[in-house]
Amino acid sequence: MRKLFSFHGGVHPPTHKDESTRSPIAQAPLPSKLVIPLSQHVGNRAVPIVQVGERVLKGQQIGRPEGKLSSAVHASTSGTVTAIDMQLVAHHSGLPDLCVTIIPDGKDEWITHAGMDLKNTPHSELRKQLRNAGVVGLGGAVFPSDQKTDAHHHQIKTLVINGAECEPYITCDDLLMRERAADILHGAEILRELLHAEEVLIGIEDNKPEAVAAMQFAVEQDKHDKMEVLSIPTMYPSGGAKQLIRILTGIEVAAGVRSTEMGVQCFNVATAYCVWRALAHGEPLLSRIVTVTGNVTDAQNFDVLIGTPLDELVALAGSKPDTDRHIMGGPMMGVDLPAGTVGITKATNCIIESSPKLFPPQAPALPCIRCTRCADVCPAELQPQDLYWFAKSNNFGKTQEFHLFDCIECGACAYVCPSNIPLVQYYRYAKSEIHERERDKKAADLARERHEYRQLRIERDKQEKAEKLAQKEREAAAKAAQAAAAAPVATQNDAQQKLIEEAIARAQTQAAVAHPQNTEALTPEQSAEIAAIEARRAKIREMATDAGADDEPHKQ
Amino acid sequence: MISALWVMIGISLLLGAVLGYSSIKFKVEGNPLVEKIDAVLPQTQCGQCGYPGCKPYAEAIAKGETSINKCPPGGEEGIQKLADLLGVEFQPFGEGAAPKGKAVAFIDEQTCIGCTLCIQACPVDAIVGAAKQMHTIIASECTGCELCLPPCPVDCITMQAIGENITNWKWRHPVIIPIKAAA
Amino acid sequence: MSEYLLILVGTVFVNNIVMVKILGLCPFMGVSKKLEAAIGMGAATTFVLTLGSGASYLIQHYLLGPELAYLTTLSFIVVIAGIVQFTEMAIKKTSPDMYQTLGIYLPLITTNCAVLGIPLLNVQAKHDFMQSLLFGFGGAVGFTLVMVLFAGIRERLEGADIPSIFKGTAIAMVTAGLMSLSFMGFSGLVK
Amino acid sequence: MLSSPFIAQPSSVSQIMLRVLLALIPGIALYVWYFGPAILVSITLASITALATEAAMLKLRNRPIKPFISDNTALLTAWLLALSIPPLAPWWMVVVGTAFAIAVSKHLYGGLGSNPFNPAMIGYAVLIISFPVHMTHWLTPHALSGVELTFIDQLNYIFNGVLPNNLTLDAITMATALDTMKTQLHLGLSVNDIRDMPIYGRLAGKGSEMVAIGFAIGGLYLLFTRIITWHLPVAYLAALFATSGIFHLVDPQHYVTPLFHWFSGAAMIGAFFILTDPVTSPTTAKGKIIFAVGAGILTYLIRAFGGFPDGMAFATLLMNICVPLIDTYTQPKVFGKKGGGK
Repeated sequence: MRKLFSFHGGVHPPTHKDESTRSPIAQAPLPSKLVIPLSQHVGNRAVPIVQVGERVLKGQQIGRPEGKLSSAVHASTSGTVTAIDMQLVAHHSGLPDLCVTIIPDGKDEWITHAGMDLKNTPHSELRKQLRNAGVVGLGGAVFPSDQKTDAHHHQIKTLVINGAECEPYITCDDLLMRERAADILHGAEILRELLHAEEVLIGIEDNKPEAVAAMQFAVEQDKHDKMEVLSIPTMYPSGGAKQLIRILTGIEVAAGVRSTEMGVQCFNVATAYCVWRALAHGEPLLSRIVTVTGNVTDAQNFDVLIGTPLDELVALAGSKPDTDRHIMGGPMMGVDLPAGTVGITKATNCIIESSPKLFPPQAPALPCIRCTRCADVCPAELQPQDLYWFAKSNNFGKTQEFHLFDCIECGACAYVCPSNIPLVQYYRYAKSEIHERERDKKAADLARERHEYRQLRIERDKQEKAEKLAQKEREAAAKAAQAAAAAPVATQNDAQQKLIEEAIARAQTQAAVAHPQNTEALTPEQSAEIAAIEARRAKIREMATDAGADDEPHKQ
Repeated sequence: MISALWVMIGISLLLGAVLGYSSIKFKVEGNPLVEKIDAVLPQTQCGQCGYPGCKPYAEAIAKGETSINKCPPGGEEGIQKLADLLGVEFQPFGEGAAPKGKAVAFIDEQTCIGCTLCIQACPVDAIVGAAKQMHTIIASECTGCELCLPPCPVDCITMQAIGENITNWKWRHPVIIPIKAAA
Repeated sequence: MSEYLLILVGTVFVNNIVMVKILGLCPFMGVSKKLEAAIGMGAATTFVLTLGSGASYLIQHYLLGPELAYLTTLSFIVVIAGIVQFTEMAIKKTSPDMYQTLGIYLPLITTNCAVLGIPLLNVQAKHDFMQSLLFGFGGAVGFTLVMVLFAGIRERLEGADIPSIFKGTAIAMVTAGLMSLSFMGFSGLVK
Repeated sequence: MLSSPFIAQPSSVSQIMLRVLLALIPGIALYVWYFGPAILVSITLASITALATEAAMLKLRNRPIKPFISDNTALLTAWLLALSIPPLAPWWMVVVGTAFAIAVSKHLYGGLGSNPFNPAMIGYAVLIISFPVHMTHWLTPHALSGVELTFIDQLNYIFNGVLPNNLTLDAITMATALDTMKTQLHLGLSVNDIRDMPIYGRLAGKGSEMVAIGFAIGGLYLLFTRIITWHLPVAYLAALFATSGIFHLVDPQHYVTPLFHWFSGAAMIGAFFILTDPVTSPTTAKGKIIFAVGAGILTYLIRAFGGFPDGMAFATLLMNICVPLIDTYTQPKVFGKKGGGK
């Protein structure tokens, strides 16, 4: 049995997992409409490639990935696109984002799709297929998987498959492992191939014995000799990528360092499953397992189409009337959703129907007494009380000195704080302020560059004009000198006189040859428009002359 | 009495020699401060500080000709950074110089007559267009300095505030649930 | 040897220049807003003071002698001003940042009453050369120690929710008072 | 929009402080047992003053009073101050000390959590410097004085300074064991014959050693319920033991045994209750040890050579000054940046 390591801190919130693991995964019926956001992943938003009114098939790409870090978005079922507009999405801010709304036609008609020959397709092709199939990390980070499978010429020793699922209430990975262990392992095998990893470790918390047994059975049955299922002690946040890597391999991946540089890479079990469906069966990511639990009559897991409105999904589980808020994710890191109409996205692993009884409103916060309980539980080994102290007084330089960006926002500190201080919100506030200042700084540097280049260009133009002028004068002087040599008697002002006459002659010839504007081939309305502009110009010129006359300022 | 004079003259001559020698040895050229101040300024080149751009204002501050609270786009934080850099007291904004929200210029293409006056006025070349052709402003490059508004003869440029969208949304400073009773 | 140690401990802790003898308050209040400024000022003052007390002993002992005693203060100030000017040039050359953050307080070391006070105390206590050097150095180290600690506290108080009328120098004065109260604990430690 | 996390571990500042107050009970009980109920009077007096001052300050600053009054921090400061001054101290001394501690040392800095100095010790320092004489009138334990002052007499003395007819102040009060030790040593007596004096029990002062043991028991309770960590008390007592041990080995006649120092004066209550005030002690493990060792050494120096009988208060205040600096320079390494990555 492999030696396990431990990480600093961690808390033990009540797990509340047994409510939603009693029944198997249920297939959610086709919803009335689908609201599919185009930005469901880290990186650039997908570009819509369908028009309103167009009929789309199930699995047809409706959003093309844009730029290096992006992912595709697909129609979850066949139907007609009724709108591509700004709709409320599942985001902290409660602000709208570009979504594609599809009304399903009930046929659920697949687009033609086929699996790939995994053995001899080059890995770059496989990655392109992952990108076009919209496969992203389903653990919650939604990072495009094609980028993560590229080891950037680092030697990967261990591939970690994350089945820890340490957050309370959430059981979607647990059920997925119990019912579809074989496919997960096939996906893990493909990922191991892509990363050329030597071994695969599957970390599952020991409060999920059935899942451990199912995965163990699948490993033996399909003879995955390079894989090993490890049962790790239940503690929040052991499911964090960095924390799980530390537990299984002892390697501490610092913040800002890519885990591939340390020879490790981590994927969620659901992501491995989707990799298998996308590459072996050519099915893009259209649906995912979502736990619906909390203030509902029968909590369970559903296989839900991406884009299903929240209200309809929650109605399936029998949401009780006294629900006041919907939380996407777990109680420790979840998002307080703005409204019930938002669509389920790739990141939605759990919906908790919250009620004042289930999650009582926080007691008013008292000042921090620096009791360092938060520092004792911080998995990133930071000093949350100092970070809070500097974030509260907007001293962002100091927060960065105390490694603010190492914070994984797991919420363990706020969980144990005896003064009920919303610590994580302070850190998120500080982070977004610092991001904004960095954006401003970049814009300011760009503006300085453009300004300095403009100054340069103006100087250069001035010099060129001066040279041209000087050069012309030299020529004129030389010509004048020749003329003077030819007719020495002409005095200095005669030469000027001759110059002026020449200039007048030249001006007359030019006036003769100038022809009116190119107004021959004009369509009627173009000429009407020009007339209107001419009229307006005239009015302005006469307005300008009036302005000059009675000295009233041109513009208020 | 005389010996007292000798003593004082002796000491001062000695010190004068030491200081003269060290002032030559420790010659410091240039003043690196200007770049540091310029790095803090927001580079909108808007001239609201009374100087034709951020660099001249930085030089003026370095020379001590002007105060540090004349840059509205820099905001209160800009003044705080300048105060820390120069080790002087923080001065709030004078009246009428309070900072406005960030905005971007926008040309109404119906009324633009293509006179290029705004292109010449823009300090960061953020306006695309040519004589008698349509003009438009590159929103990402515009610093919101409003220098293009006055020269426009047909007054077709308006300032549009940058709204809050999902990418530039920020977490709010958490007001601890009403710990401060009403005053 | 133990006598020198006693002088050193005496001047750094027991009768600390700032906290017990209440000398050198203006840089103590002015420069302690930021930690690096305080450290910079402390180092500069230590350099000036050690050199100053050494030089002032030499002047007092060899140049002035008993009959010219009335010149003590005048000559000390001239020497100290010279040393401060030299330090200012050195700092301006070595680290312009420090020169900028210290700003006006660097030339103000000349007027720091501790910098003139310690040589005069040396003369009064009839210290020999080594003792006055140690007394100067100890006094300056005490000054730096207390100022750096005070800067640490003030930086932390930046984030405190202090009533608005007490923000800034007012709370600094209160803190300095309480620090001086704590330093009274040392009284009687060294005769 | 609310930010996660939406659940919290049920714990609150008032619960923690309540546990610390409970941990003080054994010490107080022994105190009453050996020295009579006078201490209870000054504890209640200090508590009332503390709460009144806190309420007044909060009113001045337009802050809601309820959450702050119920967080028991002011109570803890009051109890610690009352326990470190003589039980028969006149009432106005207790009021002045507590009011100064709460108003200036705590609320001037912004209330709970922002004060650099330990309020109880500031109160003690102010009292010992302003009223040195009153601070030496400690009660003699019953066993010694043979005089059983009734509770009414004690009340009578505290509030209007009147003693029952035949008793004089000196008969019922004495200097602390530490103070007597210091004065006798200065008179040139050796430690052995000083220890033979009636006021000394096996370890230190007759009554006060048992009270110290009471506080030690309370402290261990705090340690095991993880309200405080071991770093501060262990490092402090070790430093005190080591320094006094060295001096004792060098010259046993003039320097008392380390155990004497442990169980006399405010060493025990200091180690477990005063130093471990979370607001005014460092937050990093290394910082806590440096802070406690510094306090230990300073306590011994002031006790052995300083002008004050017990150095605990001033040692705490002096080390409180260094806390921000200690915190800045003892920041532990962050996850993944410890080098080696293994």
